[in-house]
Amino acid sequence: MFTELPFWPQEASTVAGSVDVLTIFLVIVAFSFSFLILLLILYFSFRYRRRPGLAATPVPTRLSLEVLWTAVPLGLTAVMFTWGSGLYMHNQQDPPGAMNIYVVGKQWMWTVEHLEGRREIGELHVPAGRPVKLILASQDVIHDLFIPAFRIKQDVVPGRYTTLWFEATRIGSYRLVCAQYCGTRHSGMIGNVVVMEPQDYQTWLANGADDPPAKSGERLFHTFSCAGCHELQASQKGPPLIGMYGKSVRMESGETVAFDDAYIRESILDPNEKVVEGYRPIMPTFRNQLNEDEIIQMIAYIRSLGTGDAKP
Amino acid sequence: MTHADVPENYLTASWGWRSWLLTRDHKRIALLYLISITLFFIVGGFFALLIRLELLTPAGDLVQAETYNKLFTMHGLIMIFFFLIPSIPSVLGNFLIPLMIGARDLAFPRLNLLSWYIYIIGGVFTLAAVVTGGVDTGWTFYTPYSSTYANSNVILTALGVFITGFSSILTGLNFIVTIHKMRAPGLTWFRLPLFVWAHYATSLIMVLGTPVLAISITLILLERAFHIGIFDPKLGGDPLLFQHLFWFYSHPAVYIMILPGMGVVSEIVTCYSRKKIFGYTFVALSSLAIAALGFMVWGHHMFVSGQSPFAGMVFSMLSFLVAIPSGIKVFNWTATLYKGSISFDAPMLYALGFIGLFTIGGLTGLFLATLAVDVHVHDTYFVIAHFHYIMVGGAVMAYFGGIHFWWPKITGRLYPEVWARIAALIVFIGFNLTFFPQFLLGYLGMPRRYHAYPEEFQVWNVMSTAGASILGLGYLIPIIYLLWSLRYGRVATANPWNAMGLEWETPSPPPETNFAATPIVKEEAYSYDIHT
Amino acid sequence: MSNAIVSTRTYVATFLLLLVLLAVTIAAAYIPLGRFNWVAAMTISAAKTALIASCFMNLRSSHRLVWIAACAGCFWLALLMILSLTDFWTRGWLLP
Amino acid sequence: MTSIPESGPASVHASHGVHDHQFDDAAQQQEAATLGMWLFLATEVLFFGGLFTGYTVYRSAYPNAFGEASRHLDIVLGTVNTGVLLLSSFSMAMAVQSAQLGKRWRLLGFLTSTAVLGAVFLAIKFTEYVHKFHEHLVPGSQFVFAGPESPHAQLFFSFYFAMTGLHALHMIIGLAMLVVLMMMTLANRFGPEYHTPVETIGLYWHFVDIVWVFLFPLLYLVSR
Repeated sequence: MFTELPFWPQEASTVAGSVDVLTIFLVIVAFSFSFLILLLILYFSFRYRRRPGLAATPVPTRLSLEVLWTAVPLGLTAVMFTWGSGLYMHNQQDPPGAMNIYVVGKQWMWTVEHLEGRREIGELHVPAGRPVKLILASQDVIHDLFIPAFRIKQDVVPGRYTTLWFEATRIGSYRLVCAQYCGTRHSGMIGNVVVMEPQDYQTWLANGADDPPAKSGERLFHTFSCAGCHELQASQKGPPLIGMYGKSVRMESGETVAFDDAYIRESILDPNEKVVEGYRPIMPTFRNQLNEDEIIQMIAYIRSLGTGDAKP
Repeated sequence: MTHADVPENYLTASWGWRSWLLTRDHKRIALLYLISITLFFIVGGFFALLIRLELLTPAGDLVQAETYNKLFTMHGLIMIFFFLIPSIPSVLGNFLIPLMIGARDLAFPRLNLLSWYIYIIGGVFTLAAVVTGGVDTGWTFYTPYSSTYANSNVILTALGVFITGFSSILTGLNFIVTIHKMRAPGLTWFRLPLFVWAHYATSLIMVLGTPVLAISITLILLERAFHIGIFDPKLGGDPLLFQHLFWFYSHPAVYIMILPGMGVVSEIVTCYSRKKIFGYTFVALSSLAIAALGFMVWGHHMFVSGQSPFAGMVFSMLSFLVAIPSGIKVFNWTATLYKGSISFDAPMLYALGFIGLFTIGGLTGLFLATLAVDVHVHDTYFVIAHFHYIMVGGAVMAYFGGIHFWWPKITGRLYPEVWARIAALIVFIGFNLTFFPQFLLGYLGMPRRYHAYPEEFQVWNVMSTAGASILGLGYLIPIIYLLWSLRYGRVATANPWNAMGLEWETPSPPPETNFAATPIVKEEAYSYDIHT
Repeated sequence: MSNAIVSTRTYVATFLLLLVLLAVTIAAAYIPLGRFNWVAAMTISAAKTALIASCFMNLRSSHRLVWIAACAGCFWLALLMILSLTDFWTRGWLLP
Repeated sequence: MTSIPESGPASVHASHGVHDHQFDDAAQQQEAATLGMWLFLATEVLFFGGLFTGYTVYRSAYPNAFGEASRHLDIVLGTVNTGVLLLSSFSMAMAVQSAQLGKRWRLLGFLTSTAVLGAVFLAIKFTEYVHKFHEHLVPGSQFVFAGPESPHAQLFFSFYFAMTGLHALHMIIGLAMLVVLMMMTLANRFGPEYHTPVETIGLYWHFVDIVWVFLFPLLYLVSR
């Protein structure tokens, strides 16, 4: 019965090991202080238990002791802070050239859009040994993508994109859960991350049934007549979109903004927030007409029109 | 006993329900609070047992998902706003602060009664919400779920919590003015009992924190009524604004719950080891440090919520600073035991239990303040275990210790010592069995607020549920024998534990105006060395 | 010690000064100072508040403790604002 | 213990003002009341502070939308209102002074003028609200805002109505308390030794004026 008592989660990503080492350090500190206090209490309780012939003798407050148990905790917490935030900064920084996958959380399921075309519900197939950057969007309330085996978690906030990256190291299937309460079937919003050998991943990707998001994005581009103003060559009404993805563009207000997913999404929903220099704020809003999946397909289409110099 | 020779005290000063419901005596108001918060404690505890029963099995088979979400929401709401926040301040604080500082009553007795009525009105609103279908947003009311998507009694519950907040403000305001303006002659700040220091720091938080909770709830009500987009991203709002406003109050609120407990423990540890507290000024000032720093750390609830990494670093650093004063207190309590003459009455068992469990609770808080680790353990059962170690292992244990320690002063009767020690041990064992496995569940990755969970977590959940039933039993025993002691307990003298403190220099139960003559204080607090 | 009695002349002087400050803040609003518009408006309002608090509310002759209570509210509000804005205004800083 | 004419737990409010039983003397009671009101004002600072924080966050997020929307507010009425409120604060201060000097009718006069000015403020505020209603600027379903950023402008007006509405509510409570003070003055309850309620409610009134002192520039003068 005790053989498979779970004490420690699997380690299946590059950062898992470093987080576990820090956690073990914290456990050691916590355990030793708790044990110290427990030992002192037990010893004093036994040694100075009330019995005839033993009177309490006054003990003056010693400043040196007070300084000691202020300085030592300060020192330890300083170590914890620097180690913890340093590791956090490293773990949050997605390496360049990470493979982008779009994940949309909506009340009580995860839909995954691979740029190369596969669309999944509640499943996330990824190649081992390659950094993967998840771009997270929420259709309704705040969700949270949590993969315990990878030691990563990120809230999915409606109204903006948040990102999460990992590099899987071990083949296998690991649990993926929603960790921010999001309604009735919050506990049903569970899925699996399937880590595969890179070749198996390619073959799995190839025989996908549905067409890639870029193609459905192109269909949306025409059904919503975006081509009228943004048709592929330069036109006076809307700024051109070919080869723009990833570039930084000057705005009418003078600030330069990166032409990335967040900017495309904002310009679809609040078009006049940041207008490209030389153009007038005449674009209508498409809020409530495109859901998060369709916006992602539109972004995939714009990406497929060639990227500017900087990779996103 | 005939009416004639009934002793003259605050309980027998006047009779009839009007004398209770319209009383301005801080001691009677304390008893009114004692009865009402005990009822809420039982209701909240009942919900806790239902949650633990549901979690016996991985599948959600005891109640539906909807009901389970309502159960944990209402358990959180009732336990926090209607038991933990008022418990020690409104019962022990109301009763003892005027006695401890040699005053006849609090500065504003009418406001004190008004605070109890506001608490009851808020309680009625919340119980109405519970009875007519409950609320399923979690006690944190996160938007946009609570403001747009939830369709349970959010408005009714939010109103209940909004109203009860003012009861907390009035209590805090009353304490601050009383402690400043109405101390007995000779009672300087550094001769005050640490119980009073702790309540002074708690009152600062109640007064300065609660209004921000009130405004964040008002904004939810506006958002639900008019859909004006303050928290709705579709209309330009930012859900994180709600989280900032909510946690600006709700983190200091956890210090409202624990600081009074620390005050109680300081009183008990000194009395039962017959010694002055070790490092009086450090323990007193660390209460103020916790109250002040407590307002600067709320961002550690939002490390993975989309908050900027820069803010994460700032809040992480400040969160480590707030842990230092708590450490100072624990070390000073432990040092107080050194060279004492320690007896292990029930209050002392609760106090020693508090020191041990609060230490574990505080140290696991460091895991959550460490950015890289919080990414993994946030919103898992690790967090649940952490705050239950502080709330149940700390605040509730101190509350029970305080109730036992001052029971003779409040009721004039002694509780049965043997039963009290048994109950204390049962509570200690049941508590650890319930919540220690949850640390493991948390690190394994079991998310909180889950109606059904993957199979591999079942072992620890079964152990936790077993512990919960023992804990539930452990809490029932004191309620039974304390009620029993009202009638059959031995009559208490003015100072049964011959403890130090002005409250022990007046008969138990005290007369209506507390002291025949306003006492003059000539010596420091806890001068056990002078009077053996 | 009930608060000292303030002469009518002081009250009238304070009132007129407040009206002057009102005019100043409106005038300042029409001068395009860009970002500093906001700072100017807030400092003038703070000056008016200090005037009302010290003179009309008799803070000057009140117990030192009342001074602390008056400043506590503002200090805690500053805490709420500054620490909240460390999140909202630094979203793009350390990481994209 | 100093001997005080004990008259049971209830306080005796004879005209020369004996203090409540839990206080040692009248000065202590008056100091406690002042400190108590200032602490209550600290809670009000933080209560309004939540709204100010939200306003600051959204104003820095959508500067031009808020600037555009604030130009729809009537600056003349706003300025007049500020002047009215400053005047009411002046008259309240005079009322406190007359209470200290024990001049009963002068106290009644200044309390009345304060209440009247407060009512004038609310009347002006109400006309502004009616204007907004006709211009379809009240947030909600029928909110219409020309210009590019209608949702963010609606956010401005949500905060406009939330802040000024909460302020108006506090004004109404203040007016009610002024009426009570007037009745107590008529019943000759105040004298040079005992006028704590006048001072305490005076503090509250000045605080409500201070809130408007900050509201006016933030809402009306955003970017003229």
